[in-house]
Amino acid sequence: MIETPPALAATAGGSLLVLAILLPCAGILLSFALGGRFAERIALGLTPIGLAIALAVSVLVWRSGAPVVTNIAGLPPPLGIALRADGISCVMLVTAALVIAGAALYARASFATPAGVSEARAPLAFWIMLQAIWAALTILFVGGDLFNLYVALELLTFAAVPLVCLAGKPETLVAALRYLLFALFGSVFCLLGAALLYGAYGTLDIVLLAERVRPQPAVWLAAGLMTAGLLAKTALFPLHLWLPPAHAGAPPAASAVLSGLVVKGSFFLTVRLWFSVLPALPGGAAEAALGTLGAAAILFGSVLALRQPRLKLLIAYSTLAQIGYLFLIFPLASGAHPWIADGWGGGIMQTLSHAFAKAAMFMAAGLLAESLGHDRIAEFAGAGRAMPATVFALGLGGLSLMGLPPSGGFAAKWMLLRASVAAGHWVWAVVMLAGGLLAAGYVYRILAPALSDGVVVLKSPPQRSREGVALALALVAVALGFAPQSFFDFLQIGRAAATAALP
Amino acid sequence: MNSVLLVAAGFILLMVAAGLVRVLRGPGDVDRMMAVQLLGTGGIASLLLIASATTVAGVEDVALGLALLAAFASIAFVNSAETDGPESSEVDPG
Amino acid sequence: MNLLPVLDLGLAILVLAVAGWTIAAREAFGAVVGYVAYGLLLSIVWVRLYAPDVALTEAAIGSGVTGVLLVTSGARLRRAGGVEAAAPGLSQRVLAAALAVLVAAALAAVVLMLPEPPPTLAPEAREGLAATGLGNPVTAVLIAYRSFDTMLEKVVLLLAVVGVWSVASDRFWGGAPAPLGRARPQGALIFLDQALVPLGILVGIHIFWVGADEPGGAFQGGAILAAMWMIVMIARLTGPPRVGARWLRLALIAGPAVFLAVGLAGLGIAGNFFAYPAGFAKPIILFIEAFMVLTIAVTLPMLVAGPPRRSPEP
Amino acid sequence: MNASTLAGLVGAGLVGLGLYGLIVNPQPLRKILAFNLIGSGVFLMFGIVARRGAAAGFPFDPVPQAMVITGIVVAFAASALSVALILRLYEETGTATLDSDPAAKPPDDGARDT
Amino acid sequence: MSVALDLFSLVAIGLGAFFFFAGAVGLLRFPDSLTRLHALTKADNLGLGLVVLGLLPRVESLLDALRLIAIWALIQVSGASTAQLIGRALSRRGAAE
Repeated sequence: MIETPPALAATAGGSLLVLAILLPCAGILLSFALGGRFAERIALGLTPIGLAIALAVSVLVWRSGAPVVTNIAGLPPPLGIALRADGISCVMLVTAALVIAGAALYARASFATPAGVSEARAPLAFWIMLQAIWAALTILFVGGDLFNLYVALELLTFAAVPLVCLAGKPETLVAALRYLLFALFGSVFCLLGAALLYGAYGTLDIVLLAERVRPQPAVWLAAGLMTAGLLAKTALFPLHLWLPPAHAGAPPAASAVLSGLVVKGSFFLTVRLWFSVLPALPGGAAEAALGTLGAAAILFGSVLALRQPRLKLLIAYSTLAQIGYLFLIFPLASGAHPWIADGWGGGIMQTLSHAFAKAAMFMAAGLLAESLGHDRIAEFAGAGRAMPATVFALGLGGLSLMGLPPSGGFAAKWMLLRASVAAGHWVWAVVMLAGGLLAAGYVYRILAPALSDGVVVLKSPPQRSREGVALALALVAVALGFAPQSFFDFLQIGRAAATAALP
Repeated sequence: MNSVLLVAAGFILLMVAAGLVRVLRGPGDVDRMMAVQLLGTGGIASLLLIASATTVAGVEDVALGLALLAAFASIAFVNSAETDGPESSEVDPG
Repeated sequence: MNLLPVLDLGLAILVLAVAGWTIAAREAFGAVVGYVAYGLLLSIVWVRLYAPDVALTEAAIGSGVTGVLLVTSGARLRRAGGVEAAAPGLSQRVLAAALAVLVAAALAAVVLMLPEPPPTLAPEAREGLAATGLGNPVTAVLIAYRSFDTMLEKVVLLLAVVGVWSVASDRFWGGAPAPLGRARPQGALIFLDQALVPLGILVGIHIFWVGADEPGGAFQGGAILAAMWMIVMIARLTGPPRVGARWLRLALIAGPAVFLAVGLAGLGIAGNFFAYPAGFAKPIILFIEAFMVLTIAVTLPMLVAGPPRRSPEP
Repeated sequence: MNASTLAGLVGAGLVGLGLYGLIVNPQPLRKILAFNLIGSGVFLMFGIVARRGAAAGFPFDPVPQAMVITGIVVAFAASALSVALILRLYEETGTATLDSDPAAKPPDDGARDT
Repeated sequence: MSVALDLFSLVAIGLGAFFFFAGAVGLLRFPDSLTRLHALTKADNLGLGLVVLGLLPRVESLLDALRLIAIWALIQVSGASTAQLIGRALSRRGAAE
C-alpha cells in the first residue's frame, strides 16, 4: 500500500464520524421498511444517540486540538473519501443534533400517526425526511470530498423539498416546486465546479485541493459556479425568491429545521469552499462581493420583514436578513489580518445562534397559529397573557435576532461589528446597526400587539411540552451569548495554517 | 476497410438526422415518434459500425441496451400519445 | 483514419441542434420527443469518449426511463390545455441569453485550457483493482473505492420515492399508483411484451453479471429490468403495487440496507467501515450488487408511476 | 481538435442552452428538461476529464466516469420528484405554472387558508 | 477468402445504408403518416438487418455474433409491434375525424 501522507492520515475516533452518518441513514431505511408508528419511534430514539456521538467527536477535537479524520474503507484520498471534523464541524454537529431533537419532540403532537390506521402519509414522510436532513447535514459538516458533498447536497434537497408541501395546498406546492428548481440549479452548478477542479487537479479532496490549487482560470470559474449554486441554495439576495413562501408554508416543525438548519448546510459548504479549498486564491474582490450581497440581504430582508402582516412570513423574511449577516464572514475572516478571529468567531456564532433562535421562533409561531387559529399579527392582542411561555420564547428569539445582550446574536453581531470597524469597512458596520434597528422594529411589531391587553379565545391551549421545546431552544440562543473565549478558540481548530500563525 | 465502415456510420447518422426534421415539422405526435424510432435504429447501426472500426470494449452491450430501450421508449410514446387523441369513450362504443 | 473527426463534428452539431430544439420547441410534447432523441445521440458521444458504462447508463436512465417519465407526464399535462404560460419579455430573454453565452464561453475557454499532462487517478485505480478482484475499474470505483457515495445515492433514490409518494392525497395512502397503461391494452402490445420481456430480463441480468469485468453493472442492469417491468405495466399485464405492500418496501430498501450492513460489518471484519476483507471482496461486491439491481429495478418504475392514486383495499 | 475537446465544447454549449431554457421557459416541465440538459453538459465535462485521464492501460480515468453514473441516477430522481410535484399542482389547480414573480404577490395572499 | 468476405461486408453495409437513406427520404417526403410508417419499417428491417449481416463476418466470437443477431431481432420485434400500434393509433384518429 502507498504510505499515507500525514495530512491525510486517519486519527483515533474517526469511526465516530462514519457512525454519525450511518445512524440516521439506517434510521431512514428502517423507518421506511417498518412504516407507520415505527418511523416516529426510530427518529425519536436515534436523536439522543446522535447527540451523544456529536458530543463525543467534539470532546475528541477539544482534547487533541486537531481535527478528527477518517478515511472510509481505510482508503486515503485522492482515491478514497475522507471525513474530517474540525472545530466548526463539531459545533454545527451539536447544533444540528439539538435542533433536530427539538423539532422531533415538538413534532410529536402534529405528526403522530392517527389512531385507527397503521400508517399515514404526512407522519411517515415527516419522520423519514427529518432523519434524512440530519444525515445530509452531518455529511455536509464533516465531508472531505467535493463529490461526496454534492451527493449530500442532493440528499438535503430531496429531504427538504417534500417537507415544504406536506400540507398539499396549491401554494405550498408552488413553493416546493420553485424551491426544488433553485436547489437543483444550485447542486448542478456545484457539480460543474467539481468537474472543473477534478479536470485541473485530479482530486476532489479538500485538503489535497488546498495544496494544489493555484489562481487559474479553471479555478476561478469553478469557484464562481459553485458559489452561485450555493448562494441559490442558501437563498442569499438576489437568489432568495424561493425562501419565504417555502419556509412560511411548511408545517412549523419543518420550518424550524428548514430555516434554522437547512440553509446553513449550503452556507457551511460555501465557507468550506472559500476558507478550506481556495485559501490560495488572491483574495479581496470575491469576498467583498459576497459581503456586499450579505449587506444588501440584511437591509432588503429586514425591510420586507417589517411589512409582513403574518407572523410566519415575517419570520421567514427575517431569515433572509439574518443570512445576510452570515456572509459578512467572507470579507471579515479571510486573508491574514488581526481582525479575522473576530470575523470568524462572529460569523460562526451568528450561524449557531440564528439556528436556535429561528427554530424557536418558528415553533412558537406554530403554537400561536394553532391556538389562535390564525397568525395575523394585528390580531395578537392578549396572546401574551394567554400563552406567556410561547410569547416569551418568541421574544427571546427576537432578542437574538436584534443582537441585544445577553444573547448569541449579540455576541455574533458585536464581533462582526468590531471586525468591520477594525477592517475599516464602515459601511458594513452601519448596515449591521441598521439591520439591528430594523430587527428591533419587526420584533416589536410582533411583541407589542401580543403583549397588549385584549381577550383572545384559544381554540386549544398550547401543550406545555411543546412550549418547553421552543423555550429551551430560545434559551440556548441566549446562553450562547455567555460563550467563553475558549469556545472561540475551539472554533479555530483546523483552520488553515496560514491564518492560524497570526500574531 | 475501417474507413468505409466509418463513412457508412456517418452516412446513416446523417440520414436519420435528416429524418429528425420530422420532429420539427410533425404534424402529429406519431410522425415525431417515427422520426425518433428511425434515429434509434440508425443510431444502433452506426454505433455497431463505429465499434467495429474502432476498439471500445463493450459497445455491443450498449447497442443491445439501446435496442431494448428504443422499443421501450416507443411503447411509452404510443401509450401516451393515444390517450391524448380522441377519448376512448368516443372510439370504443362497444 | 482522419474520417473520425468529421464524424465527431457531425455528431457534436447534431447533439447541440437537438438540444436546442428541446429548448426552443413551441410545444412541450415535441420537446420531450426531442429529448429522447437527444439521449440516444448522447449515448453515441459517450461511446466515443470510451465510456461504455456511462453510455449504457445514459441510454437506460438518462434517455430511456427519464424519457418515458417526461412523455407520460407531458401527455397528461397537455390535456390540461392550461400549460401555455406567458413567456418572459424580450429584455429578460436577452439577459438570460447573455448570461448563458457568458457561462458557455467561459466553460469552453476552460476546456481548451485544461492542463497537460492531464491529472488522473487511473494508476491508483489500477493498483487497487487486484484487491477487489474486479476487472471493470468503473465498478470498482462505484462499489469499492467510493462505495460510500453509491450507498448515499441509493438513499437519495429512496428519498425520492418517499418524496413522490408524499404528494399523494391522504385518502389514497397505502394504495397503488395509477396504472401506467391505457384501459384497453392492444393485442400487439401484449405480443410485444411476450417477446420482449423475457429477452430483456436476460439482457438485464447479463449486463449486471458482466459488469464485474466488462462494461455494465448494477445500475445499467437494474435500469433495463426496470424498463421491462414498466413495459409489463403499460400493457396492463400487472398494475403498480400498493405503496403499503411489505414486499415493495423491502425491495426498495434492499440495496442500501445490504450495502449499509456490509459497510457496518466492515469495521469489525476488516477494521474500517466499508472495507472488504481481503480475498472476499469480489463475492461480497457481487452480493451487494445483486440487491442493488433489485432495488433499482423496483425504484425506477415506482418513481415513474407516481404517488398512490387508488384507495387501499381493505 | 480531438474527440474529447470537442465533447467538452458540446458540454459547454449544453450548459449554456440549458441555463437559458431554465431561466426563460415558463413551464415547469420545460424547466426540468432544461435542467436535464445542464446536467448532461456537466456529465460531459466529467466525461472529457475522464477521457483525458487515460493512463495505466485504461483508456479513461474510471473515477469521473463513476461519478457520472451516480450523477445520472440522481438527476433522474430529481426529474421524478419534480414531475410528481407538477402533476399534483395540476390536479389541485388545473394549471401547472409558476407565478413569474412571487415577490410581486401581495404577502397576505395566503389569508384565505385560515 | 478474406477479400470475398470484405466484399460481402461492403455490399451488405452499403445496401443497409441505402435503406436508411430510403427510410429517411420516405419519412420526409411521403404525404401522410401511414406511408411514412411504411418507409420507416423498411429502414428498420432491412437497413439494420443488412448492416448486421455485413458486420457478422468481422466478429471474433460466436457470442458476439449472437449478440448482433439479438440486437437485430429485438429491433424487429419492437419495430413490428410499434408499427402496428402506431398504425392503429392513426386509423383510430382517422375514424374519429
